[in-house]
Amino acid sequence: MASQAVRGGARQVKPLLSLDNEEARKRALNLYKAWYRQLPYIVRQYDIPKSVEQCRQRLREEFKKHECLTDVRVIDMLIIKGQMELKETVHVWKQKGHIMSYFKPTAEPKPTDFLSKFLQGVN
Amino acid sequence: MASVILRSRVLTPKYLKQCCAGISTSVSRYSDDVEVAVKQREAPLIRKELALLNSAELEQKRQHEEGTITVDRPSNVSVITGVPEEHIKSRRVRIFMPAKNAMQSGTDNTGQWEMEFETRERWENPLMGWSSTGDPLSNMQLQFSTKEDAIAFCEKNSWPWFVQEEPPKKEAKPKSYGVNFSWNKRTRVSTK
Amino acid sequence: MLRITAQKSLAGAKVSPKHLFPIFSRSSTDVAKKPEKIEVFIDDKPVLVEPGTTVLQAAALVGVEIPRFCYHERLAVAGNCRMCLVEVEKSPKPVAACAMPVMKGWRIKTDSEMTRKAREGVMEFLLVNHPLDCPICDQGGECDLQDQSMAFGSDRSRFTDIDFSGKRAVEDKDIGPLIKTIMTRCIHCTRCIRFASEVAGIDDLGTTGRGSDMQVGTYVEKFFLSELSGNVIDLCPVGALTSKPYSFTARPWETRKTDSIDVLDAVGSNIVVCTRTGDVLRILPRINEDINEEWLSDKSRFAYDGLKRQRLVTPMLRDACGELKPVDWEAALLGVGKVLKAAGGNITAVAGGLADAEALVALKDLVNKLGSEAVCIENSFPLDGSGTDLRSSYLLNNKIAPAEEADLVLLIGTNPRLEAPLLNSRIRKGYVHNETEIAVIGPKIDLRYDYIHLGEDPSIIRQIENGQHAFVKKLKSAKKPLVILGSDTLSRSDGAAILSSVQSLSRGLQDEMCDPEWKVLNILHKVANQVAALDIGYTPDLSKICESSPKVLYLLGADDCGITRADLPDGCFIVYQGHHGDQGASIADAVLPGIAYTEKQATYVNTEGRAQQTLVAVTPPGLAREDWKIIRALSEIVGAKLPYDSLEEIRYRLEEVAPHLTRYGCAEAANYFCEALELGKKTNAPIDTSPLDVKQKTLEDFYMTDVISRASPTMAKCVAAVQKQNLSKY
Amino acid sequence: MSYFGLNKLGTLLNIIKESGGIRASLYKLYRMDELKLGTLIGTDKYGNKYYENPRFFYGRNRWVEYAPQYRLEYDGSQVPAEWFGWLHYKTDLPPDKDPGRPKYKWMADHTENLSGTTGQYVPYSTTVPKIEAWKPK
Amino acid sequence: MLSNIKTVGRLWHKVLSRSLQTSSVLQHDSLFVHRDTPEDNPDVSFEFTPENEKRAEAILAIYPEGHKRAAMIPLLDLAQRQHGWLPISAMHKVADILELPRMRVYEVATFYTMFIRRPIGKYHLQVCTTTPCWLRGSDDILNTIKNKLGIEVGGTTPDCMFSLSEVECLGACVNAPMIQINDDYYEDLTCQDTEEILNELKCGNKPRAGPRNGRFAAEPLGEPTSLKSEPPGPGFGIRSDL
Repeated sequence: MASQAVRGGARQVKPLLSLDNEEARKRALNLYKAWYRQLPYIVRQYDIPKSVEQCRQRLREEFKKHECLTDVRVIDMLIIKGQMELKETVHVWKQKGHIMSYFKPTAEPKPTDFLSKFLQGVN
Repeated sequence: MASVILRSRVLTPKYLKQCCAGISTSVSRYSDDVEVAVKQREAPLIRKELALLNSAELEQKRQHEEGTITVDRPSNVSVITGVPEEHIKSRRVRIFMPAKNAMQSGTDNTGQWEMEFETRERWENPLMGWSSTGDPLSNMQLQFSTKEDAIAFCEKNSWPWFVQEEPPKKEAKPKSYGVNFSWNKRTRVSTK
Repeated sequence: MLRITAQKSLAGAKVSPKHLFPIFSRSSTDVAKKPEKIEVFIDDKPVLVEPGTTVLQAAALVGVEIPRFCYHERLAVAGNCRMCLVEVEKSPKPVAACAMPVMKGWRIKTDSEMTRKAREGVMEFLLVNHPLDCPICDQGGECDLQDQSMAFGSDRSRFTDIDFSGKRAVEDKDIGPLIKTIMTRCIHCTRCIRFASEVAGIDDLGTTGRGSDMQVGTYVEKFFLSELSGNVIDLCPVGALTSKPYSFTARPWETRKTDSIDVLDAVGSNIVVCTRTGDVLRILPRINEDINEEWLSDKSRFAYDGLKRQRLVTPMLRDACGELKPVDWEAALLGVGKVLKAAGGNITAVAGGLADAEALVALKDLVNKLGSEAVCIENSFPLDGSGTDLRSSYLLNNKIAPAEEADLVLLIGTNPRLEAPLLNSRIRKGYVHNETEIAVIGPKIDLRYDYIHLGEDPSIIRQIENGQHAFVKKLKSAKKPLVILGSDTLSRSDGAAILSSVQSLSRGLQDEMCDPEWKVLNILHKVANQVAALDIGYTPDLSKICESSPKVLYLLGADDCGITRADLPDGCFIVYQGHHGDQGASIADAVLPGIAYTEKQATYVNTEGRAQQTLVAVTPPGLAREDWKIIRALSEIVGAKLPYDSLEEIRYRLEEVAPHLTRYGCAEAANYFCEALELGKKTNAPIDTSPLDVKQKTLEDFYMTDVISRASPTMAKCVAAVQKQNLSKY
Repeated sequence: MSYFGLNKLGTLLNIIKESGGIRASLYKLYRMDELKLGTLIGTDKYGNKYYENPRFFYGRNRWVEYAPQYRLEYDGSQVPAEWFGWLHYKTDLPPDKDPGRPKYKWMADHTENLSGTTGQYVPYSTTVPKIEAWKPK
Repeated sequence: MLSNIKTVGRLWHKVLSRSLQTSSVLQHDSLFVHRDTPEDNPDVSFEFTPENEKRAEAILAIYPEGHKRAAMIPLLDLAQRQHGWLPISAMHKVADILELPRMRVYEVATFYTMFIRRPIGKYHLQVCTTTPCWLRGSDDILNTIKNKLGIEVGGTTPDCMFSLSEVECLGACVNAPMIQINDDYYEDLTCQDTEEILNELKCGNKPRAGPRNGRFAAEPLGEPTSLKSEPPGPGFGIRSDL
């Protein structure tokens, strides 16, 4: 297997929203706060079988997942997407199932260790 | 996207505050109206807020004004492409140069680089015997003009890749109709 | 006017001796300096070419593709289809680009009015007698005639002769179980004839009749049987010659094409596997100038239907009644694991020729972890002398491609025509184009070229080595001699002696070589992954297995080793891991279903030491799993967990063992020729007097040599066809 | 009498009597959640009994009493097609009294819905297997 | 009425022929693949006679080394002269002599129509029916032969003496009409001449070849019509004032 090359070189690019990491961070925090504030209403409006605390847990997870990102534009794009999601949720353009799909209640966990993967015949 | 940027640029702090109160995440940013600056014919006045900055700060400032930013490493867009996570981490991309079809003499569709995912999750549908697949990427066919482009694309999408180097090319020997009839060579093996 | 011509001719006569002299000297001494390149213009693009280059080749240099039917770059120029007509400026008539050498300053127009008209006219003539049966033609979708008539043909027909004379119709020929002929579609490009006589060396095809009665065929009722016959299917630009097993199966655009490597011989030809719905529909060659050019042997091309028969699809264990019963993986692994644990290191593993490098390294690691060193391959090899420690004594050191440049080839105890048809085609290429001389020590066999038969006695090798044989003179005078030693010879009891003798013989020649890249000594293997097994450290001493009385015998795809129950001590537990039910599985106590080469991404090393990888084309059948994964899972059950979980990790391990195994596409050259020779000299064993022999002598022996081809009905038909042909009078 | 609801009592007693005693009535009540009085119109070959009582309003005046061997495991699919028609007012003639009802030898027997049992339909592959497995000798 | 029936008949014929075959066959009358027959199969042995062996050697000696395969046509011709026609075993023999693959010989033998690959009569009557001969009455000649021998074009008499074929121009237009019998040209024929020739051949004699109307060769019949006077000397026809 060829080694995965890492190529550097600074480039000038057009920003999406933020001009630097600091600004992106602020935006991310803002988005987080907006979601956070909205959660009690979401739980009530959609009548989901989750508590506000569980939802907050999930929200944190979702943000922590992209903790390591450094590219401003990628962060921006995620913020834009998160904002869109938020808007859809707030305006009740979504349905209960859409909200519940954040929790993936029905997804069966895939095997992770070699032997069970082997026995089940998955990659 | 441009409109977003422009709008954020003309927003005054006052507006911004109001936005923040809502669900917007836009934050205030420091910038002059670039268009005015561009149209200015005369030499710009020395701005005292710039005069005291060091070079790094100045560069950042300049970028702010130009509306560009510096990215110092190749971006990784895998988190925003919407490709499922398991199809990012566990796939192997083969970057290769398609060979000429042995059945035909044409050479179209060769000479460029392509990428291809490994075959997985294909099965025969039990009802009709047609093929089914659980692999959303299996039909992705992308062509690149260079190997480096293909690699950069895979890197950008965080797919593990490997390159199948192009097969060696043979130097074409001049062919001659005459050897068919040479009297002392074995090339005269055929009637044609 | 007359006067001018006369003056010219006189002047010409005057200067001609001077001019002729260099030409004469060049042709006689053959050491002329490289001629200057000449400039020509293709569609106003200048290009510098060597003198003698044809218009078509010159155009290809600037990326202009001239349509053609009869011209093929690996065959002689025929110039009979006329499709490649192009306009040359100031020439009143279009010229045939494939046969016409360019002259200095020519301006060639490949897209002018005249050229287009010429092409359209030629196309019209071709189509007058071509049936309109594209919808039922197997070539449809990959037909040169179809494509070129779209690109260059007229958009309407002037053919109104259907009531008077109609279209020409030719009766179909029966030329064997592999090639289907629909001769009415033939456009007489004669590519198949040229292939048969130039590459395959079988002059069975030809044209009979003349004018509109001309037809391509064998004239008499005779099969076109060659180990390379399938290639005429690829060569045929129309649907006159199509694949019989593939007929009416699929259209080219329906199939999924996966680049892969052939494993049915040791050449490692590059192939394209065409699949649909988990079904290998056909196998085509993929161009690789270093290995198979664009040919493929019939076994590699047509044995794929063996992948669908006799497959092991579920693990099996022998029950109390002594019958193999299907079980699930858990039970099978536990069953085998228990026995492996109980064996306490008294384990022997035998790997077959189709086992991939990943499985080989995993098995070796497992067996070593369990405390045994007994891992071996099916074919025995001399262990004396340098044995298999130095790669130079088991590789085709000079590679496959340069074989066509050799001017003298000495074949010792090998039949390259059947063991490695594509190497043989290279030797034949040299024979035809390079006036190569070939000599054979071994049985008299049909190689499809003339050779000097030196005899069957192995002592001839010694004689040549000592310079006593008359042939030595020729060997010494050769500029690029090649000695190819067959692996059949090495499995003889005196293999070590023969090897050391050949080594010293080659050394003698090598020392006189001016080109250090040219390697005289070459070993030709018969099975795909023998070299990888030897590289990884498998030992070739099968005979010791029975002596060591192992408690567990682990067969990794080993079906041809000839071990039976009777050879083994009582209570020896045999585990067979592989993809086909053959000898190995029938004697096994536990069967673990592995997968075949079309179903896995795996590493194979060909006889020249070139690592290449196959890619997954179809999903494994039933419960079959990748071979290295089975061993890895087993290791966890046994409690000797192997430290690799993914393909990347096991490839990393491969790289640790032998770095060249993961350098795909590169042939790692061997060295230490002298050291191998020195070690070999120490043995100093005598050579037997029994004559040299090869296992595959006639074409009949070619088709069914391994588990896949033995399971293939097409290959069985081929054998039947050869037998039928042998009874024929023609 | 009716003033005291005694006629209802009488009806109840009648129902109990028709049902075969208190024990049987209680079992019936337990099994079917109701006790109704009706005329037995017919019995199909599985032992289901079909009743009619025009006293009830249309839509509830025909009912089936499933054969006792079903116990509590009865369901609608156990009613054969001919009785289904009568039960749903497609015809007023009970099947055994209907002269026009076709009876052919080839007509298949009624089967109840077997879902959830071992006899249920399981989809199977209709394609020819492409891989021929090795059979040990 | 009659014409109606005729029309119907013609239509019917058209329908019938249409249903059997959509296109007429305009193919050569000989096959270009080999079929084993009792007379022509590889088991029929063919050897050159001793004198023909010598001839073959002489033929081979003409061609230089590397061009021996050029002797193929003369050798095939020799074989055909010896055997009367060219059986497949003769082709094999020639291939063996020239050390060539048999297919290369088949190719040549099928290319030339004068190599006859099936049994043929002792005398091969080849009637030229190309335009000059046709204008001069080759049809009559052909009919005479047909009637006399009772065979059609392409046929052979039951006693294997005569085979009849129609050929294109044999290059003797000036002596039209003509027929070629084996190697000889019989020219300036009338129907009567043709019958005479056939009769003589039947008797086993060899009729005199050449023109039948008294000409020696292609000279004008009777006396010359041009170039009769002395050739004019230099200056002939030049203007006197020059």
